[in-house]
Amino acid sequence: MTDALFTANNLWLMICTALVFIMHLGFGFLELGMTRQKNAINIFFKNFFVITMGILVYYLVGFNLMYPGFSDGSPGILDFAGFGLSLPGGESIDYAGGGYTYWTDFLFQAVFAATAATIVSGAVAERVKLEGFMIFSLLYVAIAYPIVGSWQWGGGWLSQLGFHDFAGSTLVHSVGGWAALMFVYFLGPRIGKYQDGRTNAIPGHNLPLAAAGVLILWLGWFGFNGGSVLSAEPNATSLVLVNTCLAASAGAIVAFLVAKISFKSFDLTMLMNGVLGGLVGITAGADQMSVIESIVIGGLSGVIVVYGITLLDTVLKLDDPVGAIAVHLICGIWGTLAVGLFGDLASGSQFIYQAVGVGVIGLFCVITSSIFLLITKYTVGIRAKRDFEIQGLDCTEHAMDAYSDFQTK
Amino acid sequence: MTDALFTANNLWLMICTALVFIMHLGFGFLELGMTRQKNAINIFFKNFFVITMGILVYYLVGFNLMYPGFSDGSPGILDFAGFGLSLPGGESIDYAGGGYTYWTDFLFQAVFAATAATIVSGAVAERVKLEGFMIFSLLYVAIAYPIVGSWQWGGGWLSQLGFHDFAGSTLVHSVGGWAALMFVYFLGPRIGKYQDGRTNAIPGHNLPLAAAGVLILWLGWFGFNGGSVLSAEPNATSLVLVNTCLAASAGAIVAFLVAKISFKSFDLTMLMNGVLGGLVGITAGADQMSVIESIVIGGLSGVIVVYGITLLDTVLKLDDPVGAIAVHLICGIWGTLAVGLFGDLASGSQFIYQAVGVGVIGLFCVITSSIFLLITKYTVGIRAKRDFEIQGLDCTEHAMDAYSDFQTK
Amino acid sequence: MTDALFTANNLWLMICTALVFIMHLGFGFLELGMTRQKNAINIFFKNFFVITMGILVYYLVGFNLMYPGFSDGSPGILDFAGFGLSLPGGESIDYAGGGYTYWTDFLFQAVFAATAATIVSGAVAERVKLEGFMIFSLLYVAIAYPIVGSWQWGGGWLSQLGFHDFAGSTLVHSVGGWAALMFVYFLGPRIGKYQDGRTNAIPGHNLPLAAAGVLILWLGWFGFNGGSVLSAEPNATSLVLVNTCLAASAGAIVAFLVAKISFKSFDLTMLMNGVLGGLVGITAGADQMSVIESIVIGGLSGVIVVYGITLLDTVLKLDDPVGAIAVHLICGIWGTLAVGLFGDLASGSQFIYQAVGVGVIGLFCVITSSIFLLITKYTVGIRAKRDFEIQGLDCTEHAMDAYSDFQTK
Amino acid sequence: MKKIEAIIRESQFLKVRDALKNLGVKHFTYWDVTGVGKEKQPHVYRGVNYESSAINRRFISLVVSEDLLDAAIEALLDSASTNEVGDGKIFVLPVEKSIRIRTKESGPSSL
Amino acid sequence: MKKIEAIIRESQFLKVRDALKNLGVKHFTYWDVTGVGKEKQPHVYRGVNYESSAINRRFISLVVSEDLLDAAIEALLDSASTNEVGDGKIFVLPVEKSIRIRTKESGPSSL
Amino acid sequence: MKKIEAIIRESQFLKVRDALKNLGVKHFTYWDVTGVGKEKQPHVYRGVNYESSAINRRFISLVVSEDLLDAAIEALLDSASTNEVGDGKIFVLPVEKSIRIRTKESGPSSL
Ligand SMILES: Nc1ncnc2c1ncn2[C@@H]1O[C@H](COP(=O)(O)OP(=O)(O)O)[C@@H](O)[C@H]1O
Ligand SMILES: Nc1ncnc2c1ncn2[C@@H]1O[C@H](COP(=O)(O)OP(=O)(O)O)[C@@H](O)[C@H]1O
Ligand SMILES: Nc1ncnc2c1ncn2[C@@H]1O[C@H](COP(=O)(O)OP(=O)(O)O)[C@@H](O)[C@H]1O
Repeated sequence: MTDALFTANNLWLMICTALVFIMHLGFGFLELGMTRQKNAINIFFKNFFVITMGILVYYLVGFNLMYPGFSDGSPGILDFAGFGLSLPGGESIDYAGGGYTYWTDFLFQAVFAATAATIVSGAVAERVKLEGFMIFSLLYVAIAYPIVGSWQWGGGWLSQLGFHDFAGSTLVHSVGGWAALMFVYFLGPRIGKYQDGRTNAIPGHNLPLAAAGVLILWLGWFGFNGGSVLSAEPNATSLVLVNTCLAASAGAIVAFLVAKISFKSFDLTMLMNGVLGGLVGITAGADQMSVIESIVIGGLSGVIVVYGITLLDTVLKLDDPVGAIAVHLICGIWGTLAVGLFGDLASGSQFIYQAVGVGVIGLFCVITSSIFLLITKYTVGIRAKRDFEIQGLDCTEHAMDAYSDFQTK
Repeated sequence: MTDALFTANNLWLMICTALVFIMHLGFGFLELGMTRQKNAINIFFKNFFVITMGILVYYLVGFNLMYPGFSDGSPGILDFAGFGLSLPGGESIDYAGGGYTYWTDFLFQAVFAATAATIVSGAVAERVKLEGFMIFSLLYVAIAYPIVGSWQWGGGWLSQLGFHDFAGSTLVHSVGGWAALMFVYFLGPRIGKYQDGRTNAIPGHNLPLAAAGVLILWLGWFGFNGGSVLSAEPNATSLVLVNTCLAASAGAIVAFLVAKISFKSFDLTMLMNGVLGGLVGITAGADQMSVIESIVIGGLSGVIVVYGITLLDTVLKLDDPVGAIAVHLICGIWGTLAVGLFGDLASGSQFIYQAVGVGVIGLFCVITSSIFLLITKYTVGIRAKRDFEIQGLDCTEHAMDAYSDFQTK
Repeated sequence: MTDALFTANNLWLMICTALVFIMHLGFGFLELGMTRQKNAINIFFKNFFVITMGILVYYLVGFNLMYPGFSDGSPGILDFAGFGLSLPGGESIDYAGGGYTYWTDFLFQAVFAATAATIVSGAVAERVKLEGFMIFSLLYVAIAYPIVGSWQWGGGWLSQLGFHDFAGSTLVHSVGGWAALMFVYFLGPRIGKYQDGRTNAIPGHNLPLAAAGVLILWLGWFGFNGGSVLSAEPNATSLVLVNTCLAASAGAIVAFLVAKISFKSFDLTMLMNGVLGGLVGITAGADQMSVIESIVIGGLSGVIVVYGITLLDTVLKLDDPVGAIAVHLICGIWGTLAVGLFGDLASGSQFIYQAVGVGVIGLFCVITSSIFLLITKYTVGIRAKRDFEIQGLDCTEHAMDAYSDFQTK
Repeated sequence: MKKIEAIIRESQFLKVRDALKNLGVKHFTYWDVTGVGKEKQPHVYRGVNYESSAINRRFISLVVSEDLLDAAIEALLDSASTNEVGDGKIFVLPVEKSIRIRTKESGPSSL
Repeated sequence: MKKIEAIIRESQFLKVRDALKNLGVKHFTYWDVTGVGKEKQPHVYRGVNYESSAINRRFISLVVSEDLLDAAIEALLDSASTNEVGDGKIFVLPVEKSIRIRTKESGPSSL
Repeated sequence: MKKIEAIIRESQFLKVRDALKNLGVKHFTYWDVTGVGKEKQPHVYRGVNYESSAINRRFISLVVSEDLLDAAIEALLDSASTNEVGDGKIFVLPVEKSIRIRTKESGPSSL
């Protein structure tokens, strides 16, 4: 390992960190655009809170809970390397085989952690009580996310089992998605969403910005998946990027065609969700798949996301304004299982490992989410007052309008 | 060539790929902002379609049509290396002299290809029939763009002749621009654009987002031109970036001054087009020019783009809502010819090579566009129904509003 | 130094240049969102002017005024290496110890220079006369900014003294901030801002885009601070990024809590300013601080920025629509002084060097700004006509509406 | 024929719409306005607290025949009220003529 | 003097404007409203199909002198009609006074 | 009771609001409209110069009791005027009934 290679590797990871960071703008735009104007300030407030709190909390406890350095023979379930951060010492080039420095490692992981919480943010939009959301997401990023992470990326029991989750279809997206599901279940739907058994559409107020958000998220995925190679190794990174982009493209095309057939219109929101579904779907196995397998996985994600949204929205009556649960949870599960079905690792036993991972993590997330939600509910509360929700959270919680003085000509 | 240098080179190309990718957001914002609100969903639908379809089609046929590996002695006009992609095998470091991997090559080229189709999208906005646009752009990206590309970047006859087009003033921008021109010609103007010999302005609905789009496009050009060095060679890449930025700046300043003198107002749209004109203008020769020559080329692009838009809009009565033809076609031609007039290659014979390239490619694009347009016109049709156009394509084709519930305070 | 390391280093600086470039979109969105709709075109016009003029002028005189290559024994106050740019010759790898090429150096510095002028743009928004702003910012970027820069980064007297300003808390942010302060002082407040001793809020028209601007600025800071290491040295760069992100996060959380306590609402604008304050605050010492010190500096910036804005806005009655003075000037001063209080350099004498730098530069900026403002005032004028200001600068100076045809559904 | 102008809270709009529907009023027109009145809304912007008396309201314009007038007013009063300051107003204006553009028919049947 | 309130399709607006212009009506005021009526518009959002009876309309407010009234109504009826459900309505209201702010003149000459 | 409809310049709005306030008019409603009239505004878009006769205006709707009418008109005329073409118009319409939704009281006391 030369200095130059170390420098190039680390540089790649830093860039990927920046790209994952800017996903928070993507999430922000997506949520903003798919919700109503009266909650626009609230959306961005939540998003800013999640990214800034997320980084701080991950610094304080998350990183050392996720990468505790399980000792040999440890069951690999729970360990903690102490509060805060400190350079481990010695030549940094040895830290991760020359892939990146300690600091890069931390920051890359920190922006990932914040992502999991942001997923929740979208699903609970327009009715969650701000303080409740803050407390829940703090607990979730501080405790639930890093513990799950330690099982696999921290070298714990799941990684020893043989579970494979390249960049986090399960470890990031499903973990966020499970919390979103539980939170939505505890919260109930927005006022007016379901009436007399009917499902009402509550259209978002700024679809162009939502669309921009999706493109920014896709850009961020260059870093999300590309950085998960954990070095800049040319073949691995570039194949991962190709697989990522092909899966996103296939998801988009399939989703819009399925939507066109099912709903008889060129539905931009479904196309957008197809992109995201494809991205989440390929995330677990982007390093294992051939290009053609990536297209298949992405394309099936496009089908899954369209029907997933409809299922949640109109059958299960779980009100998720941005479709976060379908995209992150359902496609995350699909992508994780797909590693057992396609690609270099595909095998019956691999499929079982994947299913075990999905199941155990799901159970853990459901339980911890429920506990945190109960704590939050019976302290500060989780649902905004009825009046506040009707008037909009911007003027009631923030005393501010998003577009004061906006006039039409 | 060390591993480290290979890694750094490939890494640069991957980043440039990401930057070119995000140009699609730039194009989206630009088109969105310069058209009317009633077509906003349609704009982004087209843009999403182009980038996702573009990547898939370029995977399926485009790449192997553009880089068929002409055999020695081949006339270099048309060849095809088969459907899909497969790693050529052997040490990847040999693939392109250590500049990048096979996968990086594909993805970088794929996002370029989609760009050519996006150029068309802007010019035909607000009246094109969605299905017609989809079929045309599919055919164009699958067939016309890669064949032209093979002539030069694929090692075909133009490159053997001595034609020089560094990053695609002609191969990308003019190729897109010719299709835009022909499509606009076949389509006719938007209803209300020309009345009783008068040219009406149809102002866009969101100029701030259009301006944001231009800055994002400029950012993308760091990758578009910077990546076209095809390695991270420090001097070449950094000179290219300097030339690119100086040309864009000069284009902007000159365009706004020309517009101020001609139209007596500080016209932001012209300044924005000046940036884009400067960028397209320098694209063919960014590797050949000294900084001062880049400023001259960019500045002249600024003049050309202002008068070009006016010429097309009010004299030729070609209705191009975003000015794509003036920016991409006219400045693309200018930039290509400029390689024969300025910079290290400047010479009479070089100018002739450049003119031959411009002319033959122009002819080829006009002919293939016309064929594709005729096919499209007599199958699914190219123009939206009169009613649909008047009501807006969002509610008629997409059954959706871009800004439902947007309220003024 | 190998070629590979040189390539990686230079590549990092080029990417950082692109990131600093895109800060101009961040500034644009921030200013746009925090001002009224009737001046939206004007905002972006100023921003486009600043970045394009800035690059050109920095090419013409700025770079060689800032990096004149003071001869040994020179007092290091003023020198000029001539107009334009030319490759210094010799092996480029020697140019800066393999950190970057001559061209990269120029472009990185050029986008920095434009930043200083953009800071002014926000503070004077909604009432400045366009021509006056153009002339002032041209003079400031051409003369004031590079002279100050030469004292420290150009190897002049301040650097010899021992002043430390890593990435420009003072050299960029305060230099911009002082000009903003003086310009605001000369201009006076917007009509309607202060009435009968009362301070009126003039809410911005698009806070979601303002929030997006802040996230884009933060992204840009990865390059602003990361690039100021002037190589891609893994440990230094990654520590700088960690410090930068932690300071921003701490600034945000502290600012919103302070605002919540003081003003009883979850004030998104203050949270956003907390992010920016934290970023400016850590800029001077991002290379010197431990992570915990960065959090402290960022957190205190969060306090400072909230009270700073209130002080300027309601006590000093300096009308700064975007809070540029509090963010860039006050937090810039704080960050610079903090280098004497925290981190590896902290010492009494260091604190004095820092204070000397802050003081002398402040004086110089105040004087040059005043001179340039007087020149501008008595030639083209600095304040827009009363009528123009009331009607809005878009329709009076630009004859254009930002959102023509925007309709509410 | 009379024209009813009702200035109501946006948040009551759905209730009002349904109340009118139940009454058989199938046609009306509305838009968003700013109301200045007794209700004040606290605002904070960049640390400046202020009370704005300019509140978002919805303006409903509805032309009804004489015989429906009282029922429509009743329905509006019921559905638009929250009993808190700021509930709004109803005004009744005379209308001399009403024409349906499509059929050119005029009079009460055109409503 | 009478006030004409016309609720028309946005897509007919240019024709209406020109028709009024030809008639010599140089002044009027308009804004965008939402109309609830017989016309329905199909919508799809994230897979949920729904019909919205809330349609974009343009509201024209125009005060004319008695003698121009019939011609103005005629012009509106002609230019605003597409003969499909949703063409809108015209209402006529009495106006008691009209004043031009600039000159303070009142009566028909101020229109 | 009378309804005053005033179409004014946006830029005069604050003056108008204060003038009404001084008069004791605490309630009114306004929205933004487009006015077609004598005033023209020069526009340039992508190099095409055009004059638009469609100008942004603010529409004030205000119901007052008979005795306040003249004072209110006076106040509006004063505060809305700039003496340049485009100052706008004031129209007065009869109102038959006024009801405050919250209290259901009607008549002048409800204004
Ligand atoms: N005389 C009036 N003319 C026009 N609009 C009025 C008038 N009185 C009230 N309004 C409208 O009704 C709204 C509600 O009035 P407000 O005084 O806040 O409530 P309340 O009727 O409960 O006292 C006001 O914001 C204003 O838009
Ligand atoms: N009585 C009314 N009061 C107020 N607005 C009305 C009334 N009747 C119709 N409108 C307006 O006219 C529009 C067109 O009416 P609609 O029933 O759709 O068409 P048609 O007149 O062809 O039957 C409605 O959307 C509504 O805005
Ligand atoms: N008869 C009318 N009906 C409706 N609106 C009118 C009428 N006359 C004038 N207006 C409104 O008043 C505005 C100002 O009129 P304009 O002719 O420009 O000014 P001035 O009154 O100074 O001649 C117009 O833009 C229009 O909105």
